[in-house]
Amino acid sequence: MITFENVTVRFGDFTALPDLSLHVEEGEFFTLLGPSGCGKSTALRTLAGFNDPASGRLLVDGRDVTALPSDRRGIGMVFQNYALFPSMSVRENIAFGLKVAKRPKDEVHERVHEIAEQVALTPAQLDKGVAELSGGQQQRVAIARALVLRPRILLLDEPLSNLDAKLRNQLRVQLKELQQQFGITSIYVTHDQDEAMSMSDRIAVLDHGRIEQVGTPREVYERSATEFVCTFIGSVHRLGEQAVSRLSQLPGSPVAEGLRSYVRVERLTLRERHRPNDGRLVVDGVVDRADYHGYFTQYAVRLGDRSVSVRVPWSATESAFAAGDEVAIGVAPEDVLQYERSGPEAGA
Amino acid sequence: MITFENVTVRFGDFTALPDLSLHVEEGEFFTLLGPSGCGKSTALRTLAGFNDPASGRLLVDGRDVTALPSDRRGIGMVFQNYALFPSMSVRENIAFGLKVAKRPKDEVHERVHEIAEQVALTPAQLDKGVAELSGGQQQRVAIARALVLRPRILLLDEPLSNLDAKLRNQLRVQLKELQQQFGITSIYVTHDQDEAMSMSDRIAVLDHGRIEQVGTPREVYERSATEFVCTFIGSVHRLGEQAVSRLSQLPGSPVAEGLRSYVRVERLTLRERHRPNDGRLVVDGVVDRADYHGYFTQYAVRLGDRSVSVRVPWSATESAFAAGDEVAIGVAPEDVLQYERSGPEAGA
Amino acid sequence: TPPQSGSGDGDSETLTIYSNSVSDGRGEWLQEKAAEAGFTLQFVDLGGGDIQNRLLAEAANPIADVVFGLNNVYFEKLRAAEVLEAYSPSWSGEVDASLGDGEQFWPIVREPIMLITNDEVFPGGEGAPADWPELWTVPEFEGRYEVPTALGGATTQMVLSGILARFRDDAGEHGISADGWAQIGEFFAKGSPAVEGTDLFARMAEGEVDMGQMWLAGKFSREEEYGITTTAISPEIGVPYAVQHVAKVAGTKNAEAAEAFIDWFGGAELQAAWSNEFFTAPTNEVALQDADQDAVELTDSFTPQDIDWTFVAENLDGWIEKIELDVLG
Amino acid sequence: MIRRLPAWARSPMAVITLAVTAWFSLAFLVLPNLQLLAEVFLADGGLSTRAWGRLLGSERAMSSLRNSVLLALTLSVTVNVVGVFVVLATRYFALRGRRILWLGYATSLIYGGIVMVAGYDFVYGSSGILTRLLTTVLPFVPEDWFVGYPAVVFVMTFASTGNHLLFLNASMARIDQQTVESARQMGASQWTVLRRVVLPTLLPTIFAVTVLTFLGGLGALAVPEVLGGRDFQTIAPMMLTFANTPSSRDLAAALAIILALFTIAMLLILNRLERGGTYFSVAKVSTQLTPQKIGNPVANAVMHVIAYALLVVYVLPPALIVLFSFTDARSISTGTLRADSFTLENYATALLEPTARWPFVVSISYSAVAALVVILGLLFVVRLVTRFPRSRMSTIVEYVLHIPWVMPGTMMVLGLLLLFSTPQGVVGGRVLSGTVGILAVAYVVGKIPFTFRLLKAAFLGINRNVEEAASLLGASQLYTFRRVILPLVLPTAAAITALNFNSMLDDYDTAVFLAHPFYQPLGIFIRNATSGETNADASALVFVYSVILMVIATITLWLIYGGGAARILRLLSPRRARRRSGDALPLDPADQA
Ligand SMILES: Nc1ncnc2c1ncn2[C@@H]1O[C@H](COP(=O)(O)OP(=O)(O)OP(=O)(O)O)[C@@H](O)[C@H]1O
Ligand SMILES: Nc1ncnc2c1ncn2[C@@H]1O[C@H](COP(=O)(O)OP(=O)(O)OP(=O)(O)O)[C@@H](O)[C@H]1O
Ligand SMILES: [Mg+2]
Ligand SMILES: [Mg+2]
Repeated sequence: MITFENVTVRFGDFTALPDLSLHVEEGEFFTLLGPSGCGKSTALRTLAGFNDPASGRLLVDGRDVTALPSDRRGIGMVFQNYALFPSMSVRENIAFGLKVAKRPKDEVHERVHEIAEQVALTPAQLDKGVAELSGGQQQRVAIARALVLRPRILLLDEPLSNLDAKLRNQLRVQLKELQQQFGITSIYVTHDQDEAMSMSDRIAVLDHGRIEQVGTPREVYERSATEFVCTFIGSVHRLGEQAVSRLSQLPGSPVAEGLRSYVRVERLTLRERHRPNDGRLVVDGVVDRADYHGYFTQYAVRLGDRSVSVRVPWSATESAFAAGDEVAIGVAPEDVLQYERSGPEAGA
Repeated sequence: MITFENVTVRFGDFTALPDLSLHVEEGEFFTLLGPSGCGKSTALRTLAGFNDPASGRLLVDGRDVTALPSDRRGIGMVFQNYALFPSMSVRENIAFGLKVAKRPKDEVHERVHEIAEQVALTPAQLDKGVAELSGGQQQRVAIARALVLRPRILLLDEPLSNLDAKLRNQLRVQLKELQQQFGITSIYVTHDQDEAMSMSDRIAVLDHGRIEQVGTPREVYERSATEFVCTFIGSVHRLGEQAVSRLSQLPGSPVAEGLRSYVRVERLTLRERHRPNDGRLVVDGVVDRADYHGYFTQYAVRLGDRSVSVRVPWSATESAFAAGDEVAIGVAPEDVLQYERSGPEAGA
Repeated sequence: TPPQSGSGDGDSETLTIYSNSVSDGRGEWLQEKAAEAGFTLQFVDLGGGDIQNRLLAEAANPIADVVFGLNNVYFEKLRAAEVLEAYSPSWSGEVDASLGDGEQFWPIVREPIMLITNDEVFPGGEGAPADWPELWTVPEFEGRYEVPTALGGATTQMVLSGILARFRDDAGEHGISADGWAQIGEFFAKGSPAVEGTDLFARMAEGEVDMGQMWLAGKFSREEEYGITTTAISPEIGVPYAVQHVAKVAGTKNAEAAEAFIDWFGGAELQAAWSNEFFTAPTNEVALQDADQDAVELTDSFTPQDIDWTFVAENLDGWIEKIELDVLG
Repeated sequence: MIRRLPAWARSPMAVITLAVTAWFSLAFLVLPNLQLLAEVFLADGGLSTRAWGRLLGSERAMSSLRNSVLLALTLSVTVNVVGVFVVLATRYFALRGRRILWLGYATSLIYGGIVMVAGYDFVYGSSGILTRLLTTVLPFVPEDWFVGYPAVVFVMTFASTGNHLLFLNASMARIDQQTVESARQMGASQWTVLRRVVLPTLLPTIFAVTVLTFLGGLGALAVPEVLGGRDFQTIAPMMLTFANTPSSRDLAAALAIILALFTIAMLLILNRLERGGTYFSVAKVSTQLTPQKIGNPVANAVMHVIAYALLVVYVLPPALIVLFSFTDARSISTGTLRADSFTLENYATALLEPTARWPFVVSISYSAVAALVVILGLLFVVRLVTRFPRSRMSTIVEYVLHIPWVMPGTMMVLGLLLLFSTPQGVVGGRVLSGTVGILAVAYVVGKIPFTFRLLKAAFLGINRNVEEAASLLGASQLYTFRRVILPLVLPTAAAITALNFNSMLDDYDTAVFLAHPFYQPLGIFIRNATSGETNADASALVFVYSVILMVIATITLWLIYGGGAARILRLLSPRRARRRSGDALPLDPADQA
């Protein structure tokens, strides 16, 4: 449905997007994930018509929209900084697009209330000035304002970044539901890997304006195409040369020597010492610190002069460890991710 | 070391803190946790001397500081919005307090560099204007500025809220380390439960200016004193009356009928149907959606007309479920948290 | 004028002189001459009305030692406000004391205030009005003469006095008969209002107007500047003479020097020199012989209008107020 | 117990500031006005009503008053229309040559008064360029077509848009680009965005600027005097005449009170409209507004045509003033140029003769001193008021400091003159009239309300936490003020200082009453030269002076706005200036194109 065809965007001398090609399917929830400054917003804004590409084409439904002014692309957008109209009330903000489209009064009223309810804004809040709302409420206004127009395409630029965890979770679910309910094709921008993983049909991981990998969350997480993707998503532990060498010698091990090797911290096992190793490499260490996170505990384990983080879900360790406990960390060879010094090369 | 004694703070007619009493021990990392607008910042700012309490006393080391001007309380603070001096360079920002204290030039220079290194600011960044830094870097300057004075007490008002997950994790660890290294008594404000859980020695959960519970992270999470605390921290599933009734009838069950009952989503088990129930209540359902989060998967499971979220850590379910799969959800009676309609009453 | 080096307020060596006639190089010239005579002078160069207001305001703490150049009306008012101090100059016998008050202020220069006409329109004054009232009674002149809009200027006040004094009626409003007020109303109504910032001569050169009020010295310097010639009309009833006076300011800290300066300044020698330099007619009869004869002749070619200046001084503010409120517009 | 005292009473700096403010206000704002009112209305122990009767009975006074109010109201509309357009053309839309347009429009900031009128006369007057063109093409157009209400409104409209250019531009710069984009996204046309999103955000600033415009219209002197003709004379000249005539001062005071009532009414109305407060962007990080391309080619062309037509309107008068300053009085008066009209004599006189240079020295010194004093003093006062925003003390201080806006300038000055011509206890039993200081005091007083308002806005823009952070780091109030607050408001303070400085350079109305005899500023010199009471016509010299003033004003503005100061600082100390250049000027008009 949406296609970026070799799109290049420059700001003066600086090339923000060198040569972006992407395809997003109808109804898909597609996420651009990447560190701050990698060009996520730029890509969205180019699709919305706020940046002119220096070269390349943008297709929507096969139609070239590269030269179309933004008010005629029929795209909805939730801005990174909300971009609410400070001089209007919440209601006026949400109704703005409908009024511009000259919808009848009754309909405007009804649709505003309907969407307000969906994003959990109370009627009392509707009549406040936007400056009187808290950050989270403002964000919901921005979302409502975009959704009320029922766009076929919705662009979301980190719409949840300023909310507290509880509200963020709530809105994630709601957003996803609304998106599925209306069948809106969505492009979502975030630097929160967890958010990207949980919401997206597919994820494109960007770095310096280049796509590092496109795939489903599981593909990206478990079969990270590049070292960048592997380290950016989730927490990993880099294995030392000695460990790699020992792992490669285990029977049936796919691990090769001489490559940069990682293992996701939740794939590390933490056991008491001297237990059978199930075909893993086992290293002894001492618990330095245990950070209780509720549904998992993150242990900092000292191995000689290095510290390794191990994330243990509650159910896997009915018997928790404490600082000072002597433990053994285990790595299964099939959990090792390997990369060439740079460039995309996966080992698994 | 720090004591709030029946502190009441009003803004005009509005009472932000009705009657706050708290005690923080020397060297403790104490967290105020609560939803937006509950009075966390107000409590901190009152301790710092920016709000005059209408009644009550503030004691530091047993000394009454209620009427002391803020520049003589010897308290360091990291502000929610950084509050950096925009007209000064990074170096000048950090050196500000030392210069005010008329420390010799050499010492200022040395200490600034030392602290800069600790918060991972490069010497090149020291000479930039603060506006030239990214959000995360600015936050580190704010932290460095407070720490360079080696305050005995450090107040932190959501210092990590604007950072991306990776950086946030990094800084959490660093902050905690600095705090322990210097033995600084810290009061930390956040609305992020995860952050509160992982960093704090003790947590006070606030709602509408009142303390709902004070305790260690584990106490607060596993033995939430009130319904509010239980639902605010972590994700819970509210049990229907029928389920409660059936749970109460299981052998040796502590569950009582007629109370509001919850279970943490990660305590729910998800199995194929028709497996032994290990003394649990088992309910059949159908998987609606599976959200992959990397190190756990969150399932939405349909039970009749209700949907239940179940969080399954990766290691507990080597065989993952997909939408449409028929499954059985299990609840162990000892995992049920019960509360009176309102007011603090724990069942466990 | 910058303060002279080494001088301060009330410096005994330096005389502070308020005057409205030290512009156009007259001040510098006088300073030079005075220096030769042993006086150090400082001028405050302001319009007549401004000088009067300053002197009134400073009455409690005078800064000026001597004031000169203002006309009777101003001096009458200053006298009434007790700003001046009596002094009889050494040359008091050489002037017509009745021009001043014979006590506090003494005449130095007299100058006719005239109605002048553009020679291009009225060659040699032919066809020009013979007296002020013709301006608003003869239809051809309607809109062709300039009337003042700002009433603060000394010349303007002279002209108004010259017209209004003809209608003195002690029972009338501000001592003027109803007819007088009607006439002055006509005068303003049928004239072409002056344009702020544009000189009468400039407007005559442009052909916007053909005549207007002017004083003697002004006429000659402007004719040269604008390259046009004008003729001053000489009505039978005469023209108002602006007589400039000099006086000592009450409470001056330099009374002696002030008196010496007045003696020197009004004396025949300096007045004659001043006349030759600036085309004026001195009142000092001894000076007349050495004065610029053209100036004296021209000045004498007009009949002085018989005006009771005390009466004018008493009523002028009222007239101006009434004209501002009820006549102009 | 200490804590029962109001918060401000616990801060030594606040108490000192308040004491000085109270004394200054009493001595120079309150007492002089009371003295004046008493003097004119308390005749023989009773309340005199003569003035009201005289004024009400005078058709001319009433019509002049009507004209003044009409002018003020008209300008409130026209200046806003042109001002908003000018700001749109230079800051909002991506027009070609925006920088040149801005410079052209900004010429209205560097000159004014009678010389400005003369400039317009060269174009529209009876022998002006345009008039000649018109009368040739359309013979039925009279030569003196440019007169009366329309002419006054026309000239004053273009003369008064400077405030828009500075202040509206600044608030335009604070609009979040993304709000514009999101409106477009929702299908709003450019016109709708402008009308529904951009202008409403600017409204508070527009209201604030309208106060200035209204005051300017109410007190208009030179333009209606010259261009008003018979039918459109305003009240200011009459007031000036009455103020100058001791026996008529009660009329001047009565008129002043009437004008004051209109001013208060306007302030109240606008304050009510303004109540919504300034709309700060709610964005965490707002993106700077970039100039908008006009999509519709016709609208684009029309916009360009109007913008450049306006440029011509703005630039021609000052350009002609500069041109004619090199000619003799006759050419100036008649608006004609011949080959032999040109002369450098006037410049030689103005620049070489020491007596001709003196007024410059005096004017520049007074303006500089007064501009500095007013800004320094108000920095402390505004700091006080913004630190304790809700206290009654702040409210009172704020009201008192607005007195000079409510009382017309001439009346303030008269009050000072009358009060201080006798020894006054409030200034240690001294007589101030005739001293060098009193004119400076009057200048300071006159600039207080304007400075106060803008400075307050700047202080309110500072994040409170910054101050608190400094205090937690152990800094005293004074240290915090000096090292943290001051650098933040400095750009605004500098801009205000420049505007104040420029506006006092050619002052006449105040100086004529209060200047020390030996320290007469330029305004008096200029007025004397044009008053028609001197033998030679000095209008040529006046043009020269005006051009020199324009140069000074331009330099001042360049220092503040054009980055001149930064450039000079950079030369002096490269390291320091580099960092400072990061500070955004809060009134920054220049588009960073
Ligand atoms: N208008 C602009 N002018 C110049 N450079 C720009 C502009 N907009 C963006 N950039 C640059 O382009 C790069 C990509 O910016 P972009 O806003 O797309 O990043 P992002 O991935 O959205 O980051 P974030 O997560 O911080 O929002 C950055 O280096 C940024 O500095
Ligand atoms: N200066 C003030 N005047 C009036 N009300 C205030 C003021 N400061 C805070 N409040 C109110 O007091 C309550 C508590 O505010 P506070 O800032 O302490 O909340 P918080 O818990 O820090 O919230 P957040 O997580 O959003 O920062 C809020 O309802 C707020 O509106
Ligand atoms: Mg972005
Ligand atoms: Mg807060």
